[in-house]
Amino acid sequence: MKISLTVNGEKRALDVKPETRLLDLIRDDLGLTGTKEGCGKGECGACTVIMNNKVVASCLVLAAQADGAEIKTIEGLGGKDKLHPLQQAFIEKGAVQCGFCIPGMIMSSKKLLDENINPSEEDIKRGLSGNICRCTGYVKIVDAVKEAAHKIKSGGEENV
Amino acid sequence: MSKKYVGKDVLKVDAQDKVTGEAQYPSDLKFEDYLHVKIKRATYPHAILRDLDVSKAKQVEGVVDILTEKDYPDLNKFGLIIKDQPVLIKVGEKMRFMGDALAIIIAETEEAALKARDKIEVEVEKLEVMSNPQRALEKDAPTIHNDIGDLCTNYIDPDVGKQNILMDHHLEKGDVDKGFEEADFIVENEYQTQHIDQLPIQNEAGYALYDESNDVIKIWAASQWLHDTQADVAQAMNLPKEKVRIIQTAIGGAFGKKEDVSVHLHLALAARHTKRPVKLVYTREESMISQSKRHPLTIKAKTGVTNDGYLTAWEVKVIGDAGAYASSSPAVVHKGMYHCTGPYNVQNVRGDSYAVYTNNTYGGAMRGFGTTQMAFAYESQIDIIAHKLDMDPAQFRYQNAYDIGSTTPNGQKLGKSVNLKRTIESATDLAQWEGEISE
Amino acid sequence: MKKQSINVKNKLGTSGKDSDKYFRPESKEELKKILEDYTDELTVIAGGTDLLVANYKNLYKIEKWLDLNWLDSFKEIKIFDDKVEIGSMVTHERLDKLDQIKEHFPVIQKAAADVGSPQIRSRGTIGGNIVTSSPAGDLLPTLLVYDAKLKIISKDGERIVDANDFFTGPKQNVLGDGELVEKIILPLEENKSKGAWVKVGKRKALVISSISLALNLVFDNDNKIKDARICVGSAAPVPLRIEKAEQSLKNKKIKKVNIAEIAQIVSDEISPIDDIRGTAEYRRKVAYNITKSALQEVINQ
Amino acid sequence: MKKQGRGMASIMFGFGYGEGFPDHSIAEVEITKDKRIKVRTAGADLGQGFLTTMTQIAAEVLKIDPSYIEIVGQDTHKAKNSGSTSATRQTFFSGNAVREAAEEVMGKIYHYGSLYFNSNHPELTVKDGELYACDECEKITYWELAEIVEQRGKELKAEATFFPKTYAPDRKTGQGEKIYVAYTFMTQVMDIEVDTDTGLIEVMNVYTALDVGRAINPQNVHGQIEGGTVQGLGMAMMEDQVIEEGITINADMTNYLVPSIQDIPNFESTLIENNDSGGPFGSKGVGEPTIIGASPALSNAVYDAIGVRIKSLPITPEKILNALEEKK
Repeated sequence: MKISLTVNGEKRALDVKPETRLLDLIRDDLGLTGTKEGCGKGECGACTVIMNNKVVASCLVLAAQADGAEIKTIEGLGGKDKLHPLQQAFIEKGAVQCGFCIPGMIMSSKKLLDENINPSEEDIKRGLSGNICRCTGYVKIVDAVKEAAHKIKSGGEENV
Repeated sequence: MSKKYVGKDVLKVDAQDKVTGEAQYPSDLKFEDYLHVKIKRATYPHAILRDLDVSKAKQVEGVVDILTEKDYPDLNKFGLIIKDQPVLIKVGEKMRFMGDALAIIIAETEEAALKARDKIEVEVEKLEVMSNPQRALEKDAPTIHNDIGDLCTNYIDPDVGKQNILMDHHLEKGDVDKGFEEADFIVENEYQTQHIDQLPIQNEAGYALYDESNDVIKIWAASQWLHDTQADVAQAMNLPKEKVRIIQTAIGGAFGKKEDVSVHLHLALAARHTKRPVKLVYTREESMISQSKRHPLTIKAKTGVTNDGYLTAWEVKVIGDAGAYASSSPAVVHKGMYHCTGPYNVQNVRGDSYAVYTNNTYGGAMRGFGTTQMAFAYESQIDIIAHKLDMDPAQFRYQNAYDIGSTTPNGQKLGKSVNLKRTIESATDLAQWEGEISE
Repeated sequence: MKKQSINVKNKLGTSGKDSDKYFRPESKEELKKILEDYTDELTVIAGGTDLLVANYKNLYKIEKWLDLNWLDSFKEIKIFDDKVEIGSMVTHERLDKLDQIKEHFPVIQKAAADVGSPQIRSRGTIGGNIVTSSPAGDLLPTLLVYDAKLKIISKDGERIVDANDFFTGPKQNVLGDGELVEKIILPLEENKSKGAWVKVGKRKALVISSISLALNLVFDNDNKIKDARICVGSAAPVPLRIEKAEQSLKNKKIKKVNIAEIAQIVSDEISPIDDIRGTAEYRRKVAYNITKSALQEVINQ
Repeated sequence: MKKQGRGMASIMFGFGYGEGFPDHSIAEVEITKDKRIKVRTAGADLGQGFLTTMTQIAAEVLKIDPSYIEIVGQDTHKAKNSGSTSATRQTFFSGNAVREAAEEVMGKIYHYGSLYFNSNHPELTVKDGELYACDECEKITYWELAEIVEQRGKELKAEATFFPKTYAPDRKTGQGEKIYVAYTFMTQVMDIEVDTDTGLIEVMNVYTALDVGRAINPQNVHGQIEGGTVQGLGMAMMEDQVIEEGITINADMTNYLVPSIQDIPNFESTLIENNDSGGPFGSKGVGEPTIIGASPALSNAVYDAIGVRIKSLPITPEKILNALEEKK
């Protein structure tokens, strides 16, 4: 069946099966493999994307349910040429180890900062509570989100 | 002397690719016209495979082929240290745990592969499932591996059966009996640890491709040791090493779990068989059931102490649940034992360790490799003793702590880089620990 | 600047119009038509946070999908003088964040905030939580302590069922083929009420409860307990009201309540099992302790 | 009721395969005309920072900015054996191999540089990828030198193997001369709070002193401490793959729980740097040691808080409540 949606600002029309998950659409049909699958059951957060300004586990959303939606994935945040302040902060603060959880972690962070540019440590932890990281012990991830908030506030960098 | 780049927080060289989503983990690669691979696994933890019928499964639309042991009867077993794990279970032989592979399903779509997997018919003759190593050690316990040579030494505890002991190691340093005689009191306890999954967020996954022009199978999959995985795959398939090429991708965590062969062998077979690119991605469930675990260790620890707080003797008995296949067990269990006293001076040490086959998911490498489990035992012992002595636990540790010149339970004399005492001083400083520490 | 959220009815969307396997009605009339045509064959998807988990790698086996996400009327929250109606497609996130819920039904708000993770709260719905009917469903005890009623619709009409009568066993309920929960009706108390919510799980986030407890006490003008409701989750085949404890709380001033006695009743009345999230013995002990702490919390309010 | 407690653990870890196993790593360093320094190693970066560590070591020896270094050869057909990324061995083993190969290349830079400048080694200075015959006089870049060397039919390239010897312990007594190449030590103090109503434990603070020899990259070492400790807390408090009669009953992340971001403590850590191991620049391995202290430190803190000793892992809320009841 045909659906159309906006992914990272670009309109896309696709033919999907009813059972196609949003995650499969993003990874297989659109080739945006920055979004990862770690458990397939909404328990790890590696597949987190922003859909209509909400964080979702894209493994638990049908592609059909994203019909007409606006989706943002890690690829839509920033690239080599211009990193998003969150991406920059994750690198600087040493928040990246194996990196498999990081795209999802950054998307949850992005949503968090969209809503609250002055998050407390507790706000950050609550905002990222759906994203499991097995490497870092999360400490530097919390630091990175704080740093990104600071960069956005003080440096005039945009959180888009 | 100050260094320019060493000792500095140089940013991770691979971090940019990881924060932008550009880093390619195994399942992120994309090959034109690739096939999906799924594995049919054991249906019972300990059973003889009586019949394996893939005929109906092969009829499923989109199935390219289904490979079983019949198609490749000459494959050798694989394993990190001891080659005891079959690539595919042969009809008439045993499945030993739920991760054993029975068939490799190759299909045009994942859906076809899943449908076909459901249609494979398996008949088994059930055997006693041994989930507890204590049971596997009893003299009347059935044998899990009949064809494994006797790897035990001759120093087996006379009370236990031998048939499922994969390997034993021992320690004997100083005069342990005399050490216990010299003790003012003895503390004896049993500790138990659990099965743990390393749980890297990226499950095992990979692609393979057979290059007919030079007869080389290329595999893109994460491995903690490329050349060892290559060697294991090559020997299992009776190929020269050069015919198996493994290319590292970004690795989404490992913690010991990606030391063993996982997707590699089945992918290699499927790629050579179909001459098309093939992809296999484990589910979390499959990863947890079929790949290595941190060993549960049962540790009996007995420690002799003087009233002024010095250790006179230490004895341990360690039983490790190796699960169905050896993997790193021959090394893990005794490495735990070798660290049995922790970083403390003890002149007299005795230890016995046994790695025991069971029908559980096999134990393998995980961060700490046996010493993590052992530390739970020795540091509990130390804490119990300090409380019995009514002594500050930090002081008790400090006065027994290793220094230059100490010898380990293995009799290794430590000549340099023994900074344990400084770690005790610094950690207690950081924590504003009450109580003074002195020699 | 923040972007405005895009309306889900964005005309860009076309799905469901060209498939005989996936239906997404946009009105109750369309819904009725689909229910008439396909009653027995439909698998209903709301937020998907349970359905897609339960059918992981088996989604292709689902014959026909009925997606409720385009039914805007199912997403409404309506406030009347004597009741609040919450559409079954209202997400946990909205329950957590809406002031009206916090004001009138603080226990529901707290439970909604404790559901899974931001990713689950943004998609998972109150109706989905109800229909999945897990004894561990976070919202269920809280609905029962507010005396919720469920409006159930089908092609043949509609009926109202007491939430307390809805659940019949683990993942079992009174819904027949082709029946849907349309809304949850919560009566508004005239009198003052105080409540508490306790969720015990083995980690702080993304966890299924080992045991949970919702408490709601309604006070009369003399500050006596007029109505008491205690409901325990993950401690019986269904979310379980502890009526014996409720009776013994009634008509008492809160300070006169023998907390230990109530706690003991709760601990005795539940029928927990051993599972991966806790032993029965553990659940009984904790039920006792959290009943005490919940009552204490209400006393301190 | 919430009860506070404090526990401590000191641990050691003999790293490398040891025990006489032929443990070695081969690395190659090459300066190429295209302004790259290629470090060829098959070592796997699991996230801990292997590639970065090797980059820093090569940059340090070759006195050049790390941005010029490129790690290549993550392929069985492009690099020789570097051994596994396990046993906490890569910084020590591949680090030494890369250091030695880089030193060999540095030797060649001096050798060919002295031919080029027609001077002797002591007169040469190397800085930021350039070779000087004297201050303020003629200089040549590595890349120019690589070109000149190539014209001579040679390469600015070297391979090195680090292959330290250990000895197999006797299987009956475990005794041996040198079983492991070196040992890493660590002490941790942990503050916790036990909820005696639910048996749940909250870890408040972890104080760590880690004996690292020398931290090649302090930020990454702290990352190991935090990551290892949190993984260790998972083992201590919640992780348990339950296998009943051979069947795993919790083979998913819904029922096999690892710590979430809301379960982590505050960290304060110190690195003990004595520069005294046989590793590159005096460093030693830290990957595995950082997980080892968590479960005993937590268990000891539980004893301190509520006076009960749990001898099996994980220390679940059930075990806490049962032990409290038994104690009564």
